[in-house]
Amino acid sequence: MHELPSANLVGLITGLPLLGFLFHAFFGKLIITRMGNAVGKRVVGGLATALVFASFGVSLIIFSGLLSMEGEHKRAFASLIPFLSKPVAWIDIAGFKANFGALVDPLSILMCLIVTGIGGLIHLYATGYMAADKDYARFFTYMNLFIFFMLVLVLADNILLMFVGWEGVGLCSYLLISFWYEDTENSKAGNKAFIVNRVGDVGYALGIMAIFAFFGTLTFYTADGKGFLDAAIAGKAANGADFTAEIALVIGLLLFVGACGKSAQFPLHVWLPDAMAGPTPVSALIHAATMVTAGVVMLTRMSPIIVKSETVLLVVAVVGLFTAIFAATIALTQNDIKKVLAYSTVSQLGYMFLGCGAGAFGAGMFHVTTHAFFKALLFLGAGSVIHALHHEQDMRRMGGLSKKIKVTYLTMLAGWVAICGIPPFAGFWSKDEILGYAAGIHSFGMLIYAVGLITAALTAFYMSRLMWKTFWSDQRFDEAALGAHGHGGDSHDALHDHGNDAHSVHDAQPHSSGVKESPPSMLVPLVILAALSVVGGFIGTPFNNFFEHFLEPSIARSEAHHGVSFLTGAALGTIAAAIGIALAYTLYAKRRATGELLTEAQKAGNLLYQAPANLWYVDRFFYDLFVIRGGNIAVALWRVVDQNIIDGLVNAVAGITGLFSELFRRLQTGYIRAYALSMLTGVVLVVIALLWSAMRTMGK
Amino acid sequence: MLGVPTEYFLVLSGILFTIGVIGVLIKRNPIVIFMCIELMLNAVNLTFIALGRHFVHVNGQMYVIFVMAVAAAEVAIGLGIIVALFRSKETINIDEVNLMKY
Amino acid sequence: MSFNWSLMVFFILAGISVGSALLVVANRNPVRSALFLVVNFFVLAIFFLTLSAQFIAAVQVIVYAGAIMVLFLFVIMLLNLGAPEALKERGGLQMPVAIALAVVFISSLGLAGSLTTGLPPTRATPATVDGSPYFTNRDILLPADLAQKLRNGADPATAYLRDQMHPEVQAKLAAYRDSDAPSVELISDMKRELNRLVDGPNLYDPQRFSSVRLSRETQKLLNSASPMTDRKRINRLLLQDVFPLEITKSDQMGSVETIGKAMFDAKQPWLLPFELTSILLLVGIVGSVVLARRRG
Amino acid sequence: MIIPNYRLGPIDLVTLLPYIAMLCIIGFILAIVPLLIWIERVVISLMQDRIGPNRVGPRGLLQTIADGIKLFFKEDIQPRAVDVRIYYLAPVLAMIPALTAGATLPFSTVRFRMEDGSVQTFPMVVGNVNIGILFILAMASLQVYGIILAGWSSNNKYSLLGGLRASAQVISYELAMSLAILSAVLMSGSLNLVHVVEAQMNGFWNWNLFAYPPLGFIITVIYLISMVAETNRAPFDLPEAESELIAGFHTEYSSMKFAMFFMGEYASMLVVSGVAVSLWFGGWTSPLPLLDFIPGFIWFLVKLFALFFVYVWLRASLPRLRYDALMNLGWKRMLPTALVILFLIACWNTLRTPQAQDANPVSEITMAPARAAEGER
Repeated sequence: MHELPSANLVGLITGLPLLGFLFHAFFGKLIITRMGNAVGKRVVGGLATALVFASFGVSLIIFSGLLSMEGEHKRAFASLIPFLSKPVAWIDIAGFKANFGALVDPLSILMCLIVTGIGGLIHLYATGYMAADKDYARFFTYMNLFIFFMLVLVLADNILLMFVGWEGVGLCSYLLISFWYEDTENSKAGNKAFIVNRVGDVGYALGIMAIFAFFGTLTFYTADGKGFLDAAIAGKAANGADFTAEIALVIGLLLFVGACGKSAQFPLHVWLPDAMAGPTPVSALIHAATMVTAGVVMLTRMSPIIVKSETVLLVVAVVGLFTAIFAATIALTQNDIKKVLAYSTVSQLGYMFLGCGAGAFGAGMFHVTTHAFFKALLFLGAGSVIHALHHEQDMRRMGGLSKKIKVTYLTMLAGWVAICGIPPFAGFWSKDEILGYAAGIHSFGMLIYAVGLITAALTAFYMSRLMWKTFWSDQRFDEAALGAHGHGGDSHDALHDHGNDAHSVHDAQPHSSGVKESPPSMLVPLVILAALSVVGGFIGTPFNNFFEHFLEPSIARSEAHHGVSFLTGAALGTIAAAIGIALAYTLYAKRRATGELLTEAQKAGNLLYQAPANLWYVDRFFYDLFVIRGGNIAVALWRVVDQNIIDGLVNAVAGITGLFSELFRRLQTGYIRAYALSMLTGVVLVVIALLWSAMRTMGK
Repeated sequence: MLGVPTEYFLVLSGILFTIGVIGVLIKRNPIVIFMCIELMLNAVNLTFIALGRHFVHVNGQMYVIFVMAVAAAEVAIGLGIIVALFRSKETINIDEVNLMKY
Repeated sequence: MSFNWSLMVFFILAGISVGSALLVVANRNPVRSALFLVVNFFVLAIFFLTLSAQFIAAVQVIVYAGAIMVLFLFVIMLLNLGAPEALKERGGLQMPVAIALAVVFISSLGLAGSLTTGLPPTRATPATVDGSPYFTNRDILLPADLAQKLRNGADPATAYLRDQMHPEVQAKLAAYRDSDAPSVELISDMKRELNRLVDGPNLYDPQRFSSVRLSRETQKLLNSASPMTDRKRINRLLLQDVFPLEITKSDQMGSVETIGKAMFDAKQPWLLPFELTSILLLVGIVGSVVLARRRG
Repeated sequence: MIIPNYRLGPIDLVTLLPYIAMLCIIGFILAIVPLLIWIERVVISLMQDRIGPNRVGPRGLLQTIADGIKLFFKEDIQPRAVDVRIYYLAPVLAMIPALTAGATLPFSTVRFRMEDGSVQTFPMVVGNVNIGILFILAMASLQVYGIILAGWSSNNKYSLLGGLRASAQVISYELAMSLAILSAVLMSGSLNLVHVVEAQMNGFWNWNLFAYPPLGFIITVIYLISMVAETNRAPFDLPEAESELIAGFHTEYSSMKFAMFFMGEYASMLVVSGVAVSLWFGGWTSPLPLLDFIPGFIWFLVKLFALFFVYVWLRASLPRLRYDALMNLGWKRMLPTALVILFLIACWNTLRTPQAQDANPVSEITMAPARAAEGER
C-alpha cells in the first residue's frame, strides 16, 4: 500500500467550510450588527472567502501528495474528521455499514480543487456583488454550507455519504435560488428546482438500494479491495455471483436518472434555467461550475459499473447529445443574458454526458474542468454586466458596452473564445476530445459526431449573439435613466437593501447614473478565470494528456477510442465554430443598431423561432401535465378523499375520544384518597393476575 | 432471634405494609397519611433486612439506608407542603384539597 | 424439642408492632398516632438489631424516632390539630372498600407465599453474621475434621486448646475414631467447649500460635491499643484461624465498618446512589426552605 | 489495684462486670442529683454574692433532700383538660432515655487477676458495643419526647409553646452535636467509646481537645454549646423560660412528676457531660502518666464535675437567648462550622494515613455463601 501522509488533512477540506457555515450561522448577523455594516460585512465575507481558499490550499497539498504517489492505484482512505486517519463508522446496523470517511483519489481531489478554487473566486466576487444586500451573512452561510456539502459529495468514500452531499447541495441550491424569497417568483423557482431534483433522487436512491442488494456494501473502494467498485472491476459480487451486464444496466440506468436530475439533462433540465433567479454568484457557482457537474462526477465515479453495460453507455450518450443540441437551440432565442448562459450550461452538460456515454469519462471530466473555468467566467462576467447596468438582464436593452466596461468585456471575450471552441483556448481541447471519442461510438459514431459538430456551431452562434447584443452592437439603453430607477424593474437580482447601507459598493454613489465598472473584488476573479479559460486547456492536450493520465486511476478502463484523428477533429471543430461565429458576425453586423435579427412581428409568425423561444414547450407541457392536471387531481382528492373520508375518520376518533373523556372526567374527583384507592385496586389486580398465571403454570 | 425463620418476618412485614396501605386510604389527615407511608416504608425495610440476613448479604441493609435518606427528604418536603397548605387554606382536610380537579 | 424462646420473643414483638401499627391508623388523635408509630419504629429497631443490622437499628432510632417523628409532632403542634372533630372521618364507601381491598391484597400475597416453594435455604449460618463471637452447632462445618484435629493435637495451638477443654470432652475426643461420623452429642460438646474458650481469658500467646497463620484482621486486632476490650472477638478470631475450614468465620455484617466499606467500595454499585442521595437531600433542604418561606 | 476474679460456678466477676457497671451508673445518677442541685444553688449564690442554702443540714447540704421529700408528699394535681395518658407518660419519657444512654458510657477500668495468673484489664461499661456513640445519639434524640409530650398533653398554651420550642431547638442543635461527635469519631477512628477513650491515653496532650489543633478545640466548644442547648439549660432554657412561658412544658406538673422532669434534666446533663468527657477530655484516663495510680473513675468524676460547674457557671453569667438568635446560632454558625471542621478532619486523615490494605470485609461477606457451600461438601 502506498501511503499518502497528507490524506489525514482531508477532513480539513470539508471541515473549514463547515466551520465557516457554523460560525456565520451563529455569529454572522451578530458581527454585522455589532461591527457596523462596512467592517462587519468585510469580516464576514472575508472569513467565508478565506476559509474556502484555505480549503483550496489543503486540497493543493493533498493534490501534490497524490501526484508524487506511485503505483497503479493512487488512492488513500481517511476520515472526514480532520486529522483522523481511520474513517469512523457513521451507520453500522446489522451489516449495513457506512463510514464517515473520505476517498482520496485523483477524481475527488480534482473536484476538490475545482470546487474550492472556483468556489473561492466566486466567494471573492460575491463579497463585492452582494455588498449591498441586507442578508449578507445568510448568503455566506449558505455558500459555505454549499461548499461543505459539495466537498462531502466528491470526497465521500461510500455512495450513501455521497448521497448526503448530493442532497445537501440540493438543499443549498434551493436555499440560494430562493435567496430573495420575498419575491414569489424566486420561491417558485426554488421549489421547482427542489421538486425536479427529487425525481432524479428517486432514481439515485433506488440505485443505492440496488447496489446494496447486489454487492452488499456501499463503499466505493476499500484498502483490502472489498468495495463494490472493486467488486465491479473484478466482475464478482460479494456473494460470488457474476456481475453481469443486466445488473449493470439496472444500476446504471437508475444512477443515470439521478445524474439527469442533478445535471439537468433532458427531460429533467427544466429547473436549471429557472434557477437563475438566485444571485449571480450562485448561478456561477452552483448552476454552472460545480453542483450541476455532480452528475458527471457521479457517473465517472461509477464508471466501473457503467462501462459494463453498452446500453447504459448508449443511453447516456444519446440523452447527452440530445440535451446538448436541444438546449443550444433554445439558447439561440433567449433574451435574458443569464438564461442564455443557463441553456448554454445545459447544452455543455450534454456534451459532458456525451463524453461519459462514449466511455471517455476522462474527457467528460476534462470538459467539466474547462467548463467550470469559462462558464464561471461568463456568468460572473454577465453578473458584472448586470451590475454595471444597474440590474438590467435583458440583452435587448444592452449593447455597446465593450468600451464602457473594458475589463469585463475583455474577460468575457476570453470566455467567449473558450466556449466557442477556438484553438488553443480551453473549450477547444475538451470539446474536441469529447467529440473525438463520440465519433468512436460503435456504429452510431459518425452520426453523433455530426450532431455534436452542429451543436458546436450553434454554440458558437449563440455565444457570438450574446457578445454582439451585449458588447458590440450599438447602445440600446438610456444611460441617463439607468441609475434613477435602476434598482427596481423586472430584475430578479434586485437588491432589497435600499438606503440603510451607506458604505456598500452599490450605494457609494447612490444615484449616479450611467454605466460603471465593477469593484476590484469582482474583477480579480474575472481576470483569474479569464486566464484559466485561455490556458486551462493545455493540461489535457492530446499531445501531452496530463489530465486524463492523472485521472486514470479513478476511472474504469473502457473501449473508448477516437473516431477521428486529432487533426481532422480539430479542423472540423474549428470550422464548425468558425461557421457559427461568422454567421453570427455577418448577420448581426448588418443590424448593429437594433441588435435583432428578426422583428417582433417576424418572431411571432415564425414557428421555427417560437418553438425554441418557448423552450420547445417542454416546460409548458410539464406545467400543464403536472401542475394543472395533477393539481386538479390533487384538488379532487382533497375534496373527496381528504375532506370526507380522512377528516371524517379523524373527526370520528376525536369525537369518540371526547365522548370517553366526558365519561371518564367523572373519575377525576380531585379526592386524593380516591386516586390512592384506584392505585391499590390496580396493584391488587396485578397481584391477582400474577397469582392466577402462577397457579395455571403450577397446575400444569 | 436465631430460630425465627425469615418467612415470619416477611409475613409481619406484609401485615404492617397492608396496615399502612389502609391508613393511607382511609385517613383524611395528610399528616397521618404521611405516617402511614412511613409505616409502609418501614415494612419494606424489614423485608430488606430480613432477606439480607437470609442471604447473608450486606446489600439488604444498603437499600434500607437509601430508603431512610429518601424518607427523610420526603418528610421534610411533605410536611413543608402541609404547612404551606394550611397557611393558604386554613385546613388540611385532604378532601377539601381538590383544586386539581379542574 | 425445647421451647423456642426466640420465637416467643418474636411473636410478642410482632404483636406489639402490629398492634401499634393498627393504633396508628385507628386513632383519631394525630399525636397518639405519632406516638404509636414511634413505638412501632422502636420495635422494628429491635428486630433490626436481632437481624444483625446494628447500624441500621441505631439509625432507625436516630432518624425515624429522633428526627422524623419529632418533626411530625412539631408540625401537628404548630398547626394545633389536636381537636379530633376537625378531621372526623365521615362515612362513605372509601373505608369499607379500602379495607376490603387491603384484605384481598394481603390474602393474595399470603396465597402467593403459600403457593411458592418458599425461600431458598440460607447458605450461611445466620448465627455468626451478627458479630456474635459464640458458636452454634451449625457453625461447625466439618465436625469430623474438627474432632480429628483436636484429638491429634498436632500443633501446639491445637494441643493447648484441647487441654483447656473439659476432661469429659477430652475423653470423648480421644475415643473418637476416624471412620465414625461425629455424634450430635459430640458436636454440641465441642461447640460448648469452644464457646467456653471464647468466653475465657485471652488465648493469645506468640509461641503457642507460632505455627498458625493469623489472618490480617486478627493481627490488626492484636496490635491495636486495646486487646482487653475485644477479648472475646480475639479469641473467636484465633479459633477460626486455627481451624480455618472446620468452623465458619464470624463476620460482622451489620457493623458500621462493613456498611461503610461496602458503601464506598468502587466495586460495589453504591457510591453513585449515595452521591445521588446526597443531592436529593440537598434538594429536599432547598425545597423545604422555599416552601417554608413566607410570601410577600 | 488488682482484683482477683472470684468465681462461683459458671459466673465470675468478669461476666458480672456489665451488671455492676449498670448498678453504678443508675445508682450514681439517682444519688448524685441532690448533691448536684445543692452545688448549683451554692455556686450560683456565691456568684451572685448571696449566701444560698444554709438551713437544712451542714451548709444546707440536706436542703435538696428536704425539697425531694416535700415534692414526694405534695398533692398530685391533675388538671382537668389534660390528655391523661400522655400526661403521665411524659415525665417517664423524660427520664428513661437519659438513664439508658449511660449504658455505653465507660467510666473506669478494672484489672482482674485471672485464674491462670495473668492480669487483664476490663472497662467498666454496661454495653461495650461497637456502635456505642450511635446508641447514645439515639437515646439523646429520644429525650425530647418527654418535653414535647408534656407540652402537648397539658393542654395549655404556655406548655404547648414550650414543647414547640423544645422540639425545634433539639432538632436544630442535634445536627451540630452529631457532627461534633462524628469529628471525635474521625479523630479516634472508632464508634466504640472505650476505643475512643483508649486513643486518648497517656497524657492530656493526647486528648481530642488538643488533637488536630485548633480543630479539636473548636469542635469541642461546638459540642459543649450544643450539649447545653440539648439539655435545655440556661442560656438555652427557652422551653421552660420562666419569664415568658411561666415554666413552659412543666407548668402543669406537680409533685413527683415534676421531680421526675427535674431528675431527667440532671441525668441528661450528666450523660452528655460524660460523653463530652469521653470524647474530648480523655474519659477515665489521667491527664498525666505519673498520676495513673489514681483510679479511673475518680478522674472521670473530676472531669464530670468540672463540666457541671461549667453548666452552672453559664447559667449564672449568661442571659437567655432570643429565639431567633438561638436558631441563627444553631443553623448559621455552629452547623456550618462543624461541617467544615468535619470535612477538614476527614481531609487531614486521608492525607496523613496511607491507603489501608485491609482485607475487604464486604467481599468476605459476599463470599460467605460460597464458603458455606464449600463447607457443606
